[in-house]
Amino acid sequence: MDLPDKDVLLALYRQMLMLRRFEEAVARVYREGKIPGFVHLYIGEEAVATGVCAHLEKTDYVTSTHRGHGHALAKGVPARQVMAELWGRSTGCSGGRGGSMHLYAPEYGLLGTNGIVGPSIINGAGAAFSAKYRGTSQVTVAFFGDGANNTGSFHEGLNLASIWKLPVVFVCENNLYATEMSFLKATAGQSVAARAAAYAMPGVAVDGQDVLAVYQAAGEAIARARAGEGPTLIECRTYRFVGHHEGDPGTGYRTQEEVEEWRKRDPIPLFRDRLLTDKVVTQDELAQIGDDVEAHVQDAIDFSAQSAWPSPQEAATKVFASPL
Amino acid sequence: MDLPDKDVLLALYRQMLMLRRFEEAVARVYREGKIPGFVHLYIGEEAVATGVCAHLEKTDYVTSTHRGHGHALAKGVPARQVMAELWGRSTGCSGGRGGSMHLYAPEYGLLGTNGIVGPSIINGAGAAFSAKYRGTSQVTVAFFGDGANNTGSFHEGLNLASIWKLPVVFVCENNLYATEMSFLKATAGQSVAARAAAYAMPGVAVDGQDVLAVYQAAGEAIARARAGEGPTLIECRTYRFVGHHEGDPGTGYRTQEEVEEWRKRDPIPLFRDRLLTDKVVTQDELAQIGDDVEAHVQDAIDFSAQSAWPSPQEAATKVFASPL
Amino acid sequence: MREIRYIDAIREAQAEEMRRDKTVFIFGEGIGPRGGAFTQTQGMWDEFGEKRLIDTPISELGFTGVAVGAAMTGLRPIVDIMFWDFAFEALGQIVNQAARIHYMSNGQIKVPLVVRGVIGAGQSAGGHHSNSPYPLYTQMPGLKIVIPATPYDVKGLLKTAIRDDDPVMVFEHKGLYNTKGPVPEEEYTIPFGQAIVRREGSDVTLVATSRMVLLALEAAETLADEGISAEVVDPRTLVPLDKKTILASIRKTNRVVVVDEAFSPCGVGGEIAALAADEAFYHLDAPIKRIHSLSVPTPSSPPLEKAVVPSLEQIVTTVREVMNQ
Amino acid sequence: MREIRYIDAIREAQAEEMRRDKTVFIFGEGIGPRGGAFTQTQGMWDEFGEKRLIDTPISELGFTGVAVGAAMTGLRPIVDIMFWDFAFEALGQIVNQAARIHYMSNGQIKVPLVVRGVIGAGQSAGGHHSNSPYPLYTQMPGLKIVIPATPYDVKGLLKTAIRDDDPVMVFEHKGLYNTKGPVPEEEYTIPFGQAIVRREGSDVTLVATSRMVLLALEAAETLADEGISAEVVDPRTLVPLDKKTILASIRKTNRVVVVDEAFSPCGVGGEIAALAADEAFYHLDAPIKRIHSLSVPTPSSPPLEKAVVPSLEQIVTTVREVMNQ
Ligand SMILES: Cc1ncc(C[n+]2csc(CCOP(=O)(O)OP(=O)(O)O)c2C)c(N)n1
Ligand SMILES: Cc1ncc(C[n+]2csc(CCOP(=O)(O)OP(=O)(O)O)c2C)c(N)n1
Ligand SMILES: [Mg+2]
Ligand SMILES: [Mg+2]
Repeated sequence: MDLPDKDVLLALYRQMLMLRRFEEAVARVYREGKIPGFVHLYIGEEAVATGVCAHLEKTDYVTSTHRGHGHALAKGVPARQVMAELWGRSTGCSGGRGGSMHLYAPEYGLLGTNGIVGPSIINGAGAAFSAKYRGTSQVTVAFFGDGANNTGSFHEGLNLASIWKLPVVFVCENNLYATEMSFLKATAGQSVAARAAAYAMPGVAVDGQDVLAVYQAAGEAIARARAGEGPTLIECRTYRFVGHHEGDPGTGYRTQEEVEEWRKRDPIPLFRDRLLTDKVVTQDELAQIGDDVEAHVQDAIDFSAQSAWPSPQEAATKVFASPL
Repeated sequence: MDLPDKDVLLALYRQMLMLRRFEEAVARVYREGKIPGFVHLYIGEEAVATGVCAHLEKTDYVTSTHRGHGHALAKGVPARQVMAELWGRSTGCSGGRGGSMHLYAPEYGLLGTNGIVGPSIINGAGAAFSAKYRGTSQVTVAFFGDGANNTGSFHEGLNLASIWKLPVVFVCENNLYATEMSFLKATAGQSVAARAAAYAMPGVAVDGQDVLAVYQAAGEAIARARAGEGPTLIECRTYRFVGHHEGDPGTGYRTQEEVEEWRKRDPIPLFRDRLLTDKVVTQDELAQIGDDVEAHVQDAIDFSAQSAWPSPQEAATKVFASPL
Repeated sequence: MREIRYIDAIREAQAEEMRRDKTVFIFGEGIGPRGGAFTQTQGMWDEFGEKRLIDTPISELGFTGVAVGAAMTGLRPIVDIMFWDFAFEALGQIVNQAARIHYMSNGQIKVPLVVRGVIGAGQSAGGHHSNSPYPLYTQMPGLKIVIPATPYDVKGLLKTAIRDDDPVMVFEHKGLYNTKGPVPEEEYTIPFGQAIVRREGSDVTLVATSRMVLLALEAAETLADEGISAEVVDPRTLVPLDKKTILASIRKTNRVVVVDEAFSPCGVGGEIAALAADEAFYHLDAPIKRIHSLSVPTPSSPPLEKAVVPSLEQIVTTVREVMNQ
Repeated sequence: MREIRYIDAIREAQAEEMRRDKTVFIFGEGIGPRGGAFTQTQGMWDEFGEKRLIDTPISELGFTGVAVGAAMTGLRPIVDIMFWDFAFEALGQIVNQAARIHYMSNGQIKVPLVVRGVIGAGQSAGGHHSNSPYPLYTQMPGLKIVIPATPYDVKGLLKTAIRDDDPVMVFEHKGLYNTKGPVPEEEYTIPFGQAIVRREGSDVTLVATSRMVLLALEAAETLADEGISAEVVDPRTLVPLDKKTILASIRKTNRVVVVDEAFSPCGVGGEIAALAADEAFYHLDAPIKRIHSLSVPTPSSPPLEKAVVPSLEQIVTTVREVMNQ
């Protein structure tokens, strides 16, 4: 394919770096005890959210998973709001009620990350149904892990999206493991993309470490969806460089060699090297982006640290939208 | 294929006729008010249960659906017990507690027909898991309708059966409608058999009106299962000649022509004609079978009519196997 | 006033609300041209067509989940689950998603979803088509629970449910579908959280739900002949629960019997008993009694099924017992 | 006696029963070589291997359904559902199949299935990992419900559950996993349906479950200093429920407060209150009080979560209130 314009390339780079630095900071403050509960980091998989969300408008929708910080950021939710939510603060995107696995920011089209594996698929199909019903051109991207591809939600969601020709793109982040369960052991047929045939929709397998490959495949699928041509299933083969959640060493079920092999395919240096080789950017420009991103992440941390806790008096409010 | 032996052919014929006459009798007594609740008749689809179950031992397992009288009979449950169950009598195979959609006869390997669409698939996989775990050579056949092929149970059941290489045969009775919902509208891809690819198992499409075709395909699949080679998905294209349940005229969503076309492919005359043409049987032999079957069905009716109702005093017994 | 059937009232409510608000639509099996398994959408196809009466595959998890996503983004889906027994296939979507999203999103997202369907024993439909699982839904914060006993109520409450911004679960007893009652031609709605005193009395309060309201009223007749004056209170919605009306009645009669078709443990009877034993404690003159179905999977055979569901006899006997204390 | 942790007791129970009976095996996510998300199968892999410790895909509906089919045909599966929140994905199998098959088959088929997993708030895990949905399971005829509060109990009850011929649901509070308590080296089991009086008292009965037992005991200490003698009764199994022990305590103390972490409507508090208000009515000296979590989807942020779950403070205050009546 033709290389996208420089501003697109730089935006992709910046976004990936932002996702990485954000999660590194989360790991750090998590160890310091600033973040309660569980966190599942996106480190290693940044090319996926970045390449996909680069095509989305603010009014488009994303549904996401337990590993959803990257999706939230890539969809445009301010880092302050995401970080503060992890900290359990009232300024978080869910007011501290959600926590890491329950980020909601409808203003930015984020309909929720999810503590249950599977629902992102069907609820995403639902948002797409809604857009079609209302006659808008909104597209929905439903992110899910390889672990979700063996759930009933996958089957029912993809079948309905296909028969109703919904404007949705199903993006499977196949990082080869669901916690410690190997994708190859869990999945008859050993391919997510190939399962698209069962639903008469295009199934595309993409190198999830190559942000441009993701960008291109997602661009086509999103354009199809927007044009009313129905859903697409994209399988991005990727890898989490860290444990399943903070606290899990990420070894035992994966060999050191496998981890090393994948780390060599870190999407960020891969892309940076390409940009430098192709002379799209200078080292200085990259350094500048790096500094910006660092500052941005630090700002989110500072903001969270200074934010108030939610008030216990409000614990029982907003259970219902129409009061009882 | 070579024609099976005469005794097999006659058994197939007798079995199909039995299923037909049984259901005709059910329809009759249902109209007379002898049977409470709903009944879903198997008329038109007899070749499927017959061709499949002809290969099963008494110790093999069957799980079935709301349309399960035929499966129960073909698996060897005495007609008296099936009929009496529909009548709600204490002599029924479920003691009257189940009714038409809940026939249980473990002694004959019938693990239950089911009022919920889907479970026959996973619970059938479970029985197969058990046989494999226990190291027996038992095979399980899980019957289900086309309507079930869009449920999560289908997806999760087939995936697990495949990765665990379970001795199970999934037999989809695709009668083109789930109540009034057309299979083609409901099912992305419009083929059940083709979905087998998503689970890396053989998928076989069979003419469900041709008992020999069913017999052959099922024979191969059951042999595979028994040999430890894993599951198979068989899709039998068939048709119910009657309404979804007694009381449904079966029209409105199906054209008169379509019904007529399919009735021309009634599995029983089709097979009878072939037997006669090939001179496997004489008219006299057929007539004899017909008389036997009629007598057998009448006996089941008489038995039911004379059977006692379950005692209301027993309504709260056997909720638990280990008493509270 | 004209009299119409319960099922007709359901149809009217749906049609009127769909006419009123273009974001209202229905998902369900057979609710399109066929008009629904119970005629609940009969005659609506010509007016609303396939855009708004959406015949689904058998995919309760899928279409409930799609409805949740649609409700989150500006639509007002009605999920016609047919038998509430089938909703167990989709419970994750109802409990973990629909019920929680408004709260977990800090009030940013609304989920104006209606799920409606059939409950109840009495027609030998067997263990998978006779369940009355509403007590479990009352346990799930974020859901509103509606259980109408009359044509008038089902119409007014269903309309309110459709206009409500929260997920509302509507439980309709199949034994009520053919019952008739007065329903005005004019538009009306019934607010949630208002119990109704179906019959006034002074000796004992019968709190009854759904089809049991009819039985309780019959029982009250019989008891009246014996000189026992029973008040019959129908909560109509379980969440919100109109504690005030219920407690006022109990404080007046000083005795209470709950009659509810669902199973007993952790059920509606327990909820009402706990309410009374806390907030009307000093008014109680007799033990609180609960009448529920026997805790057994509903059997199909008529004599068994009859033995399992609360009977007129049982209500009358229990009230007599309570009156003798 | 040696003291071990609650989670260790779970592991021991499973290992001992698997040793005893070759038909016992476990389905779950990560219960193989990894040893379980909570170390509940740690160290068992070498002994039992992949035949009996079966790591499943994320497929709760599927493997629960397979377990039901296996239980129907001679095996004794343990389903490790991890968090009980996930069981909503499989509820159709538990409620419509596992619970009903023995009855509907007229007693011909047994379903000796154990489902065990984690409940409870307190670790900021958010709305999808903090639920305590056991009250709904008590409503389903055919299920037995176990809710152990101590290492001793979880071991003895889990062993009984595995040997039981019916589907048994075991609810383990994550806040208890690291608590220690005496557990004999010798083999023992605990029969279902036997409540235990954890502390004797004469003024008020606290019926408490799961982690709330610890809180109730603490409250009883505090109250003792004020001269209030609280008896703490732990039902241990909700189905069957040991009404005798509970009623005996209430008849002795004449006052009752229920402390249970699940939500209130149609919950355990209601069940116990109804029991007392019926069968111990004439012994009651004060209104019955229920202490439950606030009816909200469990929030993640610590101050909110803390506000939602019953507190020591709340128990003490409520008991004082009841004593002043
Ligand atoms: C229905 C359900 N089952 C189990 C879990 C526990 N769980 C949380 S994340 C996870 C693994 C998910 O794997 P995958 O979908 O591949 O996503 P990844 O973590 O690899 O990004 C599991 C089993 C859950 N949250 N929901
Ligand atoms: C989970 C569930 N949803 C809906 C129903 C209601 N229902 C009973 S039979 C049926 C149609 C089944 O169609 P199919 O599986 O094709 O079997 P067929 O009746 O054609 O033999 C439906 C929708 C049900 N029993 N269970
Ligand atoms: Mg993964
Ligand atoms: Mg069909």
